[in-house]
Amino acid sequence: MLYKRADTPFELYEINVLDANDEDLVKISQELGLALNIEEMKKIKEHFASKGRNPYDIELQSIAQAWSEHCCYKSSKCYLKQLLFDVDAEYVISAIKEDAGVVEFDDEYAYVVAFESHNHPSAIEPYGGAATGIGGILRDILCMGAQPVALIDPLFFGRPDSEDIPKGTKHPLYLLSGVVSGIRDYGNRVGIPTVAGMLFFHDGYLTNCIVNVGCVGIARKDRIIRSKAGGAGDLFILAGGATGRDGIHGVTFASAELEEESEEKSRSAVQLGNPIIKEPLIHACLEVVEKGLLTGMKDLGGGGLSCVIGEMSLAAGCGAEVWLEKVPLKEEGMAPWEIWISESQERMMLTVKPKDVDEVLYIFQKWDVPAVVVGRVTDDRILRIYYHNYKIYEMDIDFVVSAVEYCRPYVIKHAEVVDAVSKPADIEKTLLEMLSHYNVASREWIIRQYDHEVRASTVVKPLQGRINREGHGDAAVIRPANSWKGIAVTADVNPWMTSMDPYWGTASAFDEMVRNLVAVNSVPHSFADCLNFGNPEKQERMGEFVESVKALGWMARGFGLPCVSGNVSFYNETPHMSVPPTPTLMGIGIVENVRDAITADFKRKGSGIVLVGETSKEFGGSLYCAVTGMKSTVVPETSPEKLSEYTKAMLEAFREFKVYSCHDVAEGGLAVAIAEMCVASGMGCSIDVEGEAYITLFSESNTRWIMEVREVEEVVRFFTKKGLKASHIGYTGGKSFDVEGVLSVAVEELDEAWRDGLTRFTGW
Amino acid sequence: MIADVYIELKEGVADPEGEATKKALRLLGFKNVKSVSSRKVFRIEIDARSRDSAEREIKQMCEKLLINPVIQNYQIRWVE
Amino acid sequence: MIADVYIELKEGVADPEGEATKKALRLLGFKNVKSVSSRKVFRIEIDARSRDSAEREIKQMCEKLLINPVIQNYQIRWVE
Amino acid sequence: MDRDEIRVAVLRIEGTNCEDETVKAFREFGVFCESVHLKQFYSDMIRDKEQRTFTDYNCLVFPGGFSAGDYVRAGAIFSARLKSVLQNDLEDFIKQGYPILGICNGFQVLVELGALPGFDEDRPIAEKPEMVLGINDSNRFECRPSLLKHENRGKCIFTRKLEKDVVMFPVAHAEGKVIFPKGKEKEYIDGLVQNDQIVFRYVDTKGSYAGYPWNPNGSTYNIAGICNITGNVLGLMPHPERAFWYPNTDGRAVIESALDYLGRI
Ligand SMILES: Nc1ncnc2c1ncn2[C@@H]1O[C@H](COP(=O)(O)OP(=O)(O)O)[C@@H](O)[C@H]1O
Ligand SMILES: [Mg+2]
Repeated sequence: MLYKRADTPFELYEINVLDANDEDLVKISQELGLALNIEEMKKIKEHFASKGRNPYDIELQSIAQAWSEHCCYKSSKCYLKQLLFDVDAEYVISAIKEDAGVVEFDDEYAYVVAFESHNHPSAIEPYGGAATGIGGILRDILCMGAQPVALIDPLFFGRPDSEDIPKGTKHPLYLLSGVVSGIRDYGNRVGIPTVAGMLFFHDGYLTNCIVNVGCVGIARKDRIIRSKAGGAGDLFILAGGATGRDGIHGVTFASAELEEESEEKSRSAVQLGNPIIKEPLIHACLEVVEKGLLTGMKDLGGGGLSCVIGEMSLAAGCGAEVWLEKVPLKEEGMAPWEIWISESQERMMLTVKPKDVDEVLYIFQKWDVPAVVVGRVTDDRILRIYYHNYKIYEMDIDFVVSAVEYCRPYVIKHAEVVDAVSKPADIEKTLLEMLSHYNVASREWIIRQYDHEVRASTVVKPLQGRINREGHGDAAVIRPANSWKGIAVTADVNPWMTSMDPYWGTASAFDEMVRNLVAVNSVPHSFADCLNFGNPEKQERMGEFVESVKALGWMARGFGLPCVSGNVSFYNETPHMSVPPTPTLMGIGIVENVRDAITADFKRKGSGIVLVGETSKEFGGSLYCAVTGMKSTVVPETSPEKLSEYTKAMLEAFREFKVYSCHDVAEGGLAVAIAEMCVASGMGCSIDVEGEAYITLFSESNTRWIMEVREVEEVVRFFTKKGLKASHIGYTGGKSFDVEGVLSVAVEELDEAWRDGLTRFTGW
Repeated sequence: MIADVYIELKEGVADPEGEATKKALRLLGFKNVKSVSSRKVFRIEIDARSRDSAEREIKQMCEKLLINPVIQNYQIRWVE
Repeated sequence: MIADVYIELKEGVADPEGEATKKALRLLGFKNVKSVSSRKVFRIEIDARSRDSAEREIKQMCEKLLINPVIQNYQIRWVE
Repeated sequence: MDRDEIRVAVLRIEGTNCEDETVKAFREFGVFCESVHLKQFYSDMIRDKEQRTFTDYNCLVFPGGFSAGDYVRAGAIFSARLKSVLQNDLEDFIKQGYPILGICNGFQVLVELGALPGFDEDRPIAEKPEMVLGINDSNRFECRPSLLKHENRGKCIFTRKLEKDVVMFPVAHAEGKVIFPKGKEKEYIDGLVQNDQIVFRYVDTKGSYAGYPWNPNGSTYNIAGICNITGNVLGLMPHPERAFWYPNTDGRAVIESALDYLGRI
C-alpha cells in the first residue's frame, strides 16, 4: 500500500516511500502532482530512510514546492551564477538574494525592483492570471518595506491574425484582451500606475503567451525590511486574505510544459486576486514598517506558507513551529497539506517581537485586514507543524529548502548565414506598412486603459506630444520622492532577433534598453531580467538559455550595469512549439532633475536633426524583413564599450546643448524612428541620407539615436571630436516627412497608418 | 427572439464584488444578509429561423466572447 | 431565503456595455444579433421570518445602495 | 482664519487610492492635511487618539480611486456608508459653508450621496441621488489629458483664483458621464447655468465644445465639474492634483482658491 490514512480526525496520509520501488516512486510523484523526477524522489526516500519513518503527505508536498523549478531555479542557478551575477556597483544595497533588488536612490531613499513572469496562469485564464501577476509583484516590492510606485508589463502573444489555433489554445486576441483587462482592473484598483511595457506578436507565442510584470518601489533606506525572521522567539503573523483551494500546485504547474488538457486539469492552479483586500494590505504593511514594528516580512507567493516559513526561518538560521489550525480559511474541509501549500492571493507573513504583536494586530484591524499569529520562530533549524495538537510535520529546514541544482547539458545551434536583402519595390508603401505593423503601431489601446498617472508622479508619460494625438515615448519617468530626482523605466527585447540569434539578440535587447534610458536623459543605473524560455531538459533550449545569459553577462559587465533582480521561467513550451528565447529586460535609469527629461516628439520648426551612431547593413530580425518577406540572419551586433562611450557622450551633449527631442532608433530603423517623432508632434521634416537609401533608412544597427537640436554644427563636432559618429541629416518643419529624392509622405498619412495598426485587430 | 444569458461564477471562484457588496450591506445595518453573489445578464435579441438555431448561435457567442469558461458558467433563458 | 435582485437600466438610458457587446459580437460575425442590453444581478441570501419581511428588507437595500433611481429599475425574484 | 488654523481631511475607505498625492498637494500650501479613514469617525474599535469628528476640520476632500472596488456603482458603497453614519454632520458642515471637494471617485461619491447637484440650500444632501456619473460612452476606462473651459461666474469657491480660461487636468475613469433624469435634462442644465453651478466643461484645443475624445465620457452638455447652489461643494471628474507639479501646474489654483476662501472666513 502506497498511501495509509493516519489515525487523525482530519485528512492526513502517510506515504509509504520506504517500501516503494522506482516505479512506485514515479507513481507517487505523478499521483500527488509533485512534478519531481525519479532522482529527486530517491533522494527523498533516502532522507526518510535515515529517519526511520515515512513522510506524511504534507511533508512530501512541501518538498515538492521547495524543489520546483519556479521556487529554487534548479536548472538556471548554475549558469546565472557563472555568467551574470558578478557585476558590482557600490550603490547596490541588495541584489538577487531577496524578493526584490534594492538600490540606492539618494541619501535617504532606495528604490526597489522586481520582475516576474505569469505565463502559464495567463495562458489558461488570462484575466485572473495577469491580475494575480500584478498582485504578486506588488507583494514582492511591499515585503521589502517599500511603497510600490510604478508597474511595467511586457506582453507577448501569437500573431493577432492567427487562424489555425491548436486545440486547447486560446486565440491571441482573446488572451491579449483578457490579460490587459486583468492588469487594468487590478492595477487601477490598487492605485499603482502602469507606466511602461511592451507588446510583441510572434508565431512562437501561439500556444504559450508570455506575461511579464515588473514593479518599482521606493523605501527609506533605514526602513528596509529583510525577508527573514528576526530570531528565536519572534512570532509569525499571517496577514491578508483567507486561504483557500485556489492556486494549489501553481508552482509545480509553472514548472512543466502545458498540455492540451491543461485547462481542465489546472483550473485550481489559477488564483484569483482581490485588489480591494490588497489596497488596504499595502497601507497596513507600510504603517507597521514605518513604526518599526517588524523584524522580517515576506510575501506568500509560489509554494504558499510552505515556502515562506521555510525560507524566512532558514535565512535567519532558525527553525519554526506552526499552528496550522490558526490559518483563516475560505472553505471548509481543506486537508492540512492544502492549507500549507495553497497560493491564495493577498497574503503576507510578518515576524514580530512578542511585545509588538498587539500593536501590529491593532493596525491591521484598523485597516480591516485580517491578521493572526500562526507560529513561532525556534532556535533549532527544524520546522514542526501542529494541527489541532497533532504533530503532522517535522523536517530539517536545510533539507527542504536547500534543494537540488543542475548544470544541465546544452547544445548551441548556429543558423546558416543568409543576407538576401535588397531595395524595396515601393519605398513609401513599405514605410507605411512598417508603421501599421502590429509590432510597431500605436499602443494607445493598452496605455490608456491603464491609469498611468495615479500617484501624480508620472512626469514623462508613455504617450507624448500633441494632446489626445500623442506618440510613443522611449521610457517613462517618475518622481518617486519629494525631490526633483526621478527614475526612468523601460522594458525591451526583440524576439525576432533573439529567435534568430539568442546571443546577438540578447545583446541587442540590452543595447535597446540602454538607448531608451539614455533617450529621456537618464543615467542607466541598474536592470532586472525576466528570462522566458522553453523546456530546459531539451539541450537546444538550454543552449538558447546559456547563449542569452552569456550575452547579457558580457554586456552588463562591460557596460558596468548591475543586474539587481530577475526571474527565470522555463517550460514555456507545448508539443506544438516552444517560445522564442525571450530575455525581457527592464532598465532603470536615474534622472537628476525630472525637469530636464527629454521626450520624443519634435518641438519646433526649423531645428536641426542629428543622427548619432553608426549604420551598417544589419537586417536579421528586422521589421523590414518582416514586412517585405526578404531574408537575413545578420542580427545587429554591438559592444558594451561602444555603447558605453556613446551613452556618456549623449548624456554630456544633453548638458552642453539645447536638445528639444530625442528618440532611439529601433524597429524599422531611422525611417520609423523619425516617422514616430513626426506623428507625435504633427510636424514634418526633411532629411537627406547618404549611401543606399533603404539601408540607411531601415537597417536596425544598434547604438543609435536621433536628436532635434538648436546648435547642429556644434553638436556634430562634439561627437566627431570624441571619435564618435554623428551627422546632420536635416531639419524639422512642414507637413510631410521628406527624404530628398527618396520618399515624401504626409504626416497625416503616417499618423493614420500608425494609429490603427493595432486597433484594427482589437476593434477600437 | 430574445434570450437572457445568465452568467455566474463557478463554485469556489472568488467574487470580490459579491463580497464587497455584502460587507457594505452589513455595515449599513442589514445584519440578516448571509451572502451576496454577483451575476451578469446579457439580454440578446436575435433573428433566427428557429429557437434551436438561435440557441446554437448564442452558445457560440458565449464561448467566443461573453463568458470565461475557466471561471464562469452560463445559462440561456428564453424571454420571447 | 434567496432572492435575485435584477437591476436594469430605465427605458431610454444609454447602455454602453450592451452597445459595446453588440458591436463586438457583430465583429465576430454574429450578424443576426439585433440588440444587446446588460443587466446586473445580485443574489442575496437572507435570514427572515417571512418572505414579506425579507422582501421589505431587500427593497431597502436597493434604495439605500444597490440602485440609482435616476437610471435604474429593479425587480426581486425569489429563488428559494 | 489663518493658514495654520486650517485643517483639511482627505477621506478614504478601502480602495480609495489618490489620497497620498491629494494630501501632498494641500500640504504644499503649508496647511494641516491628513488622510482619514471613514472608520475613524464612528468605529469604537479605533483608539481614542485616532478618533475624529467633522468638527476637527474645516475642509473635506473626497479623493480619487476605486472606493470598495467601485463595485455596485462607482462611489455607491462609500456614499451609502457615509450616509448611514454621518449624514447630519455632513449637512451641518455644508450649511456652515466649509469647502468640500470631490475629485473623480470623490465626485461619484458626492453624486451618489445626493450632495451634488445640490439644488436645495436648506437640504444640502438630497434624499435620493438626482444625477448619475454613468459608464463612459466608450465603455472603458480611459486615462487621458482633458481640456476644461472654466465657466463659473464666481460662485464656486474653488476656482476664484483660476486665471486661465482653459486648463488641462487629466482624467482617468470608467464612469464619468454626467446623466440627468430622462426628460429633465434641459431643466437641470438651465437650473445649473442660472444658479452658476457649472464649473468646468470639456473643450478641444480651439476652446470649442467637442465630442470624443475631448469629451472623454460623453457627458451631457460636456460637463466635467459642477458645484452646489452655495458654491462650497465642488465635484469634478478630472484630477487637479495630477496637474500640480511639473510640467503642468494648472491644478494648483483649485486648492489655492479653497484655502484663500478659508482665509477670509
Ligand atoms: N503592454 C504595455 N503596457 C504599458 N505600456 C506599454 C505596453 N506596450 C507598450 N507600451 C508603451 O508604449 C510605448 C512604445 O513601446 P515600444 O514601441 O515597445 O517602445 P520602444 O520601442 O521604445 O521600446 C512605450 O512608452 C511603452 O512603455
Ligand atoms: Mg525606443
